[in-house]
Amino acid sequence: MSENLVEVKDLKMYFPITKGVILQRHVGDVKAVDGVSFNIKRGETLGLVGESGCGKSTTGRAILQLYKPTAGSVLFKGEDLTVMKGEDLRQKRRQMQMIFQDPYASLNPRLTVGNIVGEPLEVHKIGDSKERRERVQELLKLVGLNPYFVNRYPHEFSGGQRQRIGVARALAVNPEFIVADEPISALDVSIQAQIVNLLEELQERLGLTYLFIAHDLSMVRHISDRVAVMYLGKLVELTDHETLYNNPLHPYTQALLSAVPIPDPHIEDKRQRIVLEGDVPSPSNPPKGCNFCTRCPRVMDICKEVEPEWKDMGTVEEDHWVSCHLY
Amino acid sequence: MTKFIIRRFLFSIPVLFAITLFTFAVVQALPGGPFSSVGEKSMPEHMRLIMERRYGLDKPVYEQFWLYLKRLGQGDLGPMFKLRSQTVNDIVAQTWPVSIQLGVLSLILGFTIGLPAGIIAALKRNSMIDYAATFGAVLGASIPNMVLAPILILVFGVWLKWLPIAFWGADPPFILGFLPKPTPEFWSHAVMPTVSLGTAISAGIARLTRASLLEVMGEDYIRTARAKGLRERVVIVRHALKNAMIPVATIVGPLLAGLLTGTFIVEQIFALNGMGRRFINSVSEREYFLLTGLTLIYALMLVMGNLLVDITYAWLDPRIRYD
Amino acid sequence: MFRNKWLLLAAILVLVAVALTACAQPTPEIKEVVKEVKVTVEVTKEVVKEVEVTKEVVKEVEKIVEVTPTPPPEPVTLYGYSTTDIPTLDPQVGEDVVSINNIENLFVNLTNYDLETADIVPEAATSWEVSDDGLTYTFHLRTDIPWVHHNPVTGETTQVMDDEGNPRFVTANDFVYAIKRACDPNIGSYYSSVIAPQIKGCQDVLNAEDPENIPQELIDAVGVSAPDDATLVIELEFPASYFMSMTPMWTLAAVPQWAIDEYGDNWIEAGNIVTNGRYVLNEWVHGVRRILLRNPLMPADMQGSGNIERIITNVVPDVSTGYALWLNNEVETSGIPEAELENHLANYADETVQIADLAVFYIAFRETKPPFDDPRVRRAFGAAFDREKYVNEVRQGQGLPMKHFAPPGIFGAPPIDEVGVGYDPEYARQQLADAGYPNCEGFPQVTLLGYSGQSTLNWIEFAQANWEENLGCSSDLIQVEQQPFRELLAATSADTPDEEAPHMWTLGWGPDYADENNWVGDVLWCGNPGNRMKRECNEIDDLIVQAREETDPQKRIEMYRQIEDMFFGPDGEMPFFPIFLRIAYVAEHSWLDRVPALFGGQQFYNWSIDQAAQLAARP
Amino acid sequence: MATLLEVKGLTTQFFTQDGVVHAVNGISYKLNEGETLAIVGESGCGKSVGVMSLIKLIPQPPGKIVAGEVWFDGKNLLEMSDDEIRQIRGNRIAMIFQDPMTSLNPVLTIGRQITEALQLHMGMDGEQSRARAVELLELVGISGAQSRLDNYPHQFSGGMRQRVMIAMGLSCNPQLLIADEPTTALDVTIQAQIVDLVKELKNRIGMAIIWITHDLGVVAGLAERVIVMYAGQIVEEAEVHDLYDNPHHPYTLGLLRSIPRLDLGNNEKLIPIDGLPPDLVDLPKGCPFAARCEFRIERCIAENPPAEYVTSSHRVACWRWEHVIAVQSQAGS
Repeated sequence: MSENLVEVKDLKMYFPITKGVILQRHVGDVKAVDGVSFNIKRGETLGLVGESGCGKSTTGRAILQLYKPTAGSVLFKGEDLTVMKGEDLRQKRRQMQMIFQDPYASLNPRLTVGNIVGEPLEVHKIGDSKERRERVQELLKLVGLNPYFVNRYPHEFSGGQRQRIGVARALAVNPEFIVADEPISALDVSIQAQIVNLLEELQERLGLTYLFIAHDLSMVRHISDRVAVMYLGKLVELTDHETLYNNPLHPYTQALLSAVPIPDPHIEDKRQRIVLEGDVPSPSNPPKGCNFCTRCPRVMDICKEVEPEWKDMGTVEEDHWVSCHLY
Repeated sequence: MTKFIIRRFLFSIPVLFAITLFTFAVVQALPGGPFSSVGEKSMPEHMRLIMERRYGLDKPVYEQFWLYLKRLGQGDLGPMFKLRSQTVNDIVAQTWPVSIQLGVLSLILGFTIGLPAGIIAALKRNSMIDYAATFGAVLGASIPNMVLAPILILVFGVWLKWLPIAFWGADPPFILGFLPKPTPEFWSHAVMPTVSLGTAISAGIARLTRASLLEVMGEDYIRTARAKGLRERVVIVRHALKNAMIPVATIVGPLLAGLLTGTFIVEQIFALNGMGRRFINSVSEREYFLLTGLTLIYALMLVMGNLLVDITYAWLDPRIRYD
Repeated sequence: MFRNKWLLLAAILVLVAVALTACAQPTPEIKEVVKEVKVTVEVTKEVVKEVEVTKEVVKEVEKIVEVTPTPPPEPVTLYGYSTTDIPTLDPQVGEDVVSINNIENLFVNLTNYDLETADIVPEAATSWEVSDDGLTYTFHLRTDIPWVHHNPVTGETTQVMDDEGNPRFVTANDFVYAIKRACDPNIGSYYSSVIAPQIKGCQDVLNAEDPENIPQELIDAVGVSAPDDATLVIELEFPASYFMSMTPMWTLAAVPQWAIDEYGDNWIEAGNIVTNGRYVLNEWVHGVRRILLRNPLMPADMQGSGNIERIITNVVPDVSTGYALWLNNEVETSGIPEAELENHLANYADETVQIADLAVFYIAFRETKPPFDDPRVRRAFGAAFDREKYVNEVRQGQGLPMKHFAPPGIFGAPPIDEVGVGYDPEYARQQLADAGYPNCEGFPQVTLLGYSGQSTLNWIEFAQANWEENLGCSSDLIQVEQQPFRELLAATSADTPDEEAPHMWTLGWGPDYADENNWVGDVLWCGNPGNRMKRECNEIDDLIVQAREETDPQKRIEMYRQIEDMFFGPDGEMPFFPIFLRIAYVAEHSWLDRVPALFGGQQFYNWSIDQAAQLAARP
Repeated sequence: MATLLEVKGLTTQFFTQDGVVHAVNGISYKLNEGETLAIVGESGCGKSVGVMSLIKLIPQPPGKIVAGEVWFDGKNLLEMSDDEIRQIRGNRIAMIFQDPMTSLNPVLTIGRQITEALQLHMGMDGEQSRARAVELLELVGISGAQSRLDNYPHQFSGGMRQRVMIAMGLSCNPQLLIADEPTTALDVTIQAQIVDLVKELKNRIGMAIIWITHDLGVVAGLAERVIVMYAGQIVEEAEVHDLYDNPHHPYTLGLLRSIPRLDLGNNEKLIPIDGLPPDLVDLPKGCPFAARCEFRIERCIAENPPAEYVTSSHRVACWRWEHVIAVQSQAGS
């Protein structure tokens, strides 16, 4: 088994809710991430999947210390990022980059592609201006863009090309770890595959480690080595991508898998769906016991009282973590 | 909502306090005091000191401010230095109603012209009507009232002799302390000042209404409404207008602030005994208490105006809840 | 305490005065007033003569009779405007033109200015004597001027009665009270400081250490007394030969002590106020308008030569608006906005008058601040300014070029053009060269502070151009700043250290009374507390002191000519250089017949209006 | 089955500052009563504009329907006056949209928004329409319908809002429901709920549906017939099984190969379609897909292939469709 690059232990990210006429009383929290633990091994892709508002993006940002986590630790190469400050943290950040969802909104329209991709180099004071320029052109080539585009502006590019620019920017400082936050959701179907393939190629060539956040289970399963399923701020299941599909344990995972349509009418005609009732509860007021108890088709009395443990049901070779009273 | 209003009110207290303190400190920091000179001549030192002592101006500013606050707590805005038979309270009671009457009339004018003009321009987009309305709005917004007012006076007062050149057609005492008697004299005197002040407002509102309505007309829910087979008139009145009014409501706050500065000039030109004119004089006359008192009242009016905007906003937009 | 004591004294004296009234035989001037009134409509005019025992009064009644329904006869009304409200109607408090204009018509003064001759003529005082040492002035007062109260609601004007039901007339004690009141520092009027140095003991009261507890001895020592109701004696501190020039001042006007005691600061409000002048206060809407009505109880010979029965004055802060009102015939006179001047002169030449307000403007130097510590530099700058050209080209003729300080009309002022260097570029260049700056070489950067406004900027730019052309001092050397008036006064005050004060500044002086002492004595004398130029005392100052005590008028004139020459002549000190006497074009409708006052407020009671012409023109 | 709708040569263009955008370029198709037709394509392919043109919902200007006929119930909708088409809209042809948040008016209660169509088309009074609105909300699975009528859209979750939209769409028992990407903005579990709901309602009410989507997965389980659009044209049309089993057009094939399948444990690389769709302002002369097509021949660049029926129910617009089939059978074997 390879070493862990990132170890997340009991990570919590609460956003306070305040109330009061003059003095703001702290009356509760939006528990966006509520005690999440997992490891990411060097060179693997960990998929993090869940529905909107489940806290998957917040988890990604909290790992990169873009938010200061409420509790828990994030070990990067064995060092706890949550206790680091200033220059130390800046140095670590160089090794961790992020790719964002919306290639339209995440690129400053007034900067040229060269400025955008070169910005991290400037921030971290890497190289002189000539070296930077060469590096930018190299990066553009790497992500499949014409290096002569350095002086163009984002609006001159299509969505897929813009996401390539976003990838090039993330790669500028030679990171080891990349959090890709829904990098393909905003793209057209035929373009999604281009970006996914690019990410896979880059991983092979540069030995990158990915945390791939998405709501599209089929794409996550395709790209990830292991997949973590998140529901209402908590992980419900974590295992390798084969096991997850073939032997999902958690009722939510099962429902999620069954809800994903399969582009084959023969299969779809015969498929039995587990259709979940109702909506996800509010993260400011999660249910007592298991978070999923309000919608679970196999709910038991204990689920409404006791929070299930996060336990490993796997074999020696393969982890299979689940959080459910059924097991 | 009630809670929100209370909170806004309570929050405005420190703001008002800060404004008072700031004004108080700044005017006192200006060179030359209220008794340092008479016209173009200097007041002898000894007499200046006596007068300053009489009004407590010899004390350190923080102590003066404390005394001022104490008096303020009793509803006393302080004395006048030059108009000794008057107090700041007297001046405010005389001038506040005039400014309010002028301001409210201008706002009403601004909305009654601006809203329909903006709506028609938006609906007849790129037509002659739209161009005319847009041109009018640009013109109205770009002519400062210090230019417009003399033009009005010249044309309607001197040349055509349709309207009185100056003055406000109502004197104190006012009905309920602020309402004018609606005599023909009042209305004829009110026309030109109101137009001077209201033109820019109506131009602003027309432009914003047009832009806002055009944007709303492109929204998905307008498409939904059309997809239901609703008549265009219903689509506009029921679905578009209320949404389009939301951004319009938000500019009423800044509009009020603009209105206040506008009254400075319009009151000056039309010889209206309003707060704006007194405000300007109080700076050059170094009437510290009048200046601070008027600033406080302006600030209070702005706070109230913004509160009104917030209430309107909440009424227009159910998504906004203040609690 | 100050007032109470005097209240008692005044009450006693009023009793005496009432008793004496019967015996008093003032010699009234009998003046026939027959005015021709030109009316285009049918007019019948009746003139009724009323004859009383001691005086003959001509009363003129006009009746306009029209064939069709008779409108109620409108009182002859003077419509006017002022750019500010009246701050006060209290004679001792009044400091500004607008207040003084009203006070002049609501109260009588000790004496009056004759506007035509600039002489001091009788008003409350019918005659006066000066003691040989020049220290005691005795005024003989008339005793038939009633104190009146006007009821704004009923429109009635009645004579005020005292506690015993006797009608009140103005007495010498009312003047005693008023003058002592003028010495009270708590009144806080600038004009207290103008009159105090001359009146014996007055300055001591004014300078009292503790203004809230002025020792009674000090008050008693003020040299004003009333031996009887009709006699007022004023003793002077020194033989101030110009004192008579001060007697028409409003500051010395009698005021009703009992009303002041009753109402305090509010005694001047309509309904409260008690007056003794030609008009009464009918309405005063603060910040909006005031209305004066003829006082029907005024002795006939004091009514004045005018026919105006009502004066309506609105507050119009903006001169452009006021001018529009004038164009509309809604006011009788108006200033002319600068932008309209050319147009106005072209269209209304016959309805334009020129009025000099005797204000002289100058550019001053701080004498302690190099390079202006050298009088040659000051002379150079002064002589390089082309006053004639400035007045004609920049001010469109609204001014009279000045080479010396005091303008014509002031007692002791040298004739125009006889004293002072004025504009002389050759002389200016020479002076600057002598000072070590030939062609301005090596001249340091200096500052010039002007008051805010375009006209001052024009003025300064003209000066810069002159200095560049005539002295070779590039305008870059003159750093110009403009500030509001109060800031300018503060920046140039004698207390302001040299480093912070500008080298030069623009200022003007308008007289308080018509004597040279108010010019060179009150502005330039080194003993002034407000010595902005920071002059050091020298022989000129000795001469100033000498001149103010010289009783021979002819000698005084000689001395002032010498003083002006020592300041502004070829070898003059030149603490500032005078530039022009302000003359303003004023729009004035032809139906108004008036002589504008230079001192002491406008005498509306001497103004007349051709009402028919006025009403025909009014909208 | 009777034909409900027939579209002939529909061409819609937008006249913008950048030039004429050829959004829909002469598309023709039929829809039978009670049938579910899916129109699939990527963003900008003209699928939304195509259906909105049917009931003249595109903003005019800048849009303009420049050619075509839309026969519905014996009448050409495109020749109808504004008043006449309003009688059809929301009544016999209803439409639901992609984003349920922006498609509902935020400042009106949902009761108001549902009842207005009922009052307009069904002549109901306030009370009747409210009662019917409650029925409709219950029909789409919103509990406590009575009290929720007075709620505003923001008080509903995304899935619930789309149910409200559907309730509004169904309010006048339409013969045709046009659903423009109704599940795209929703989570998968909610998407499954909505798809199930629509299927169930269709069985109950029997209306025809045109379902527009870019998601080939949703189509597979929902539609009877599928039209694939590219650059404003129909490139392929077939019965749903036929299309997935035997795609004739390289674009259809490319779409299917570029998406990962959850059920297949393939760790193979996805096969993306290289390049970008053409600029609709400046369409190429030949086949619009030619630039990205691996089967491209010279004719493709010179000449745009018409959509022709190769079987009775399968048509394709490709010069090389036979070659496409051949390559697939080789790969499959």
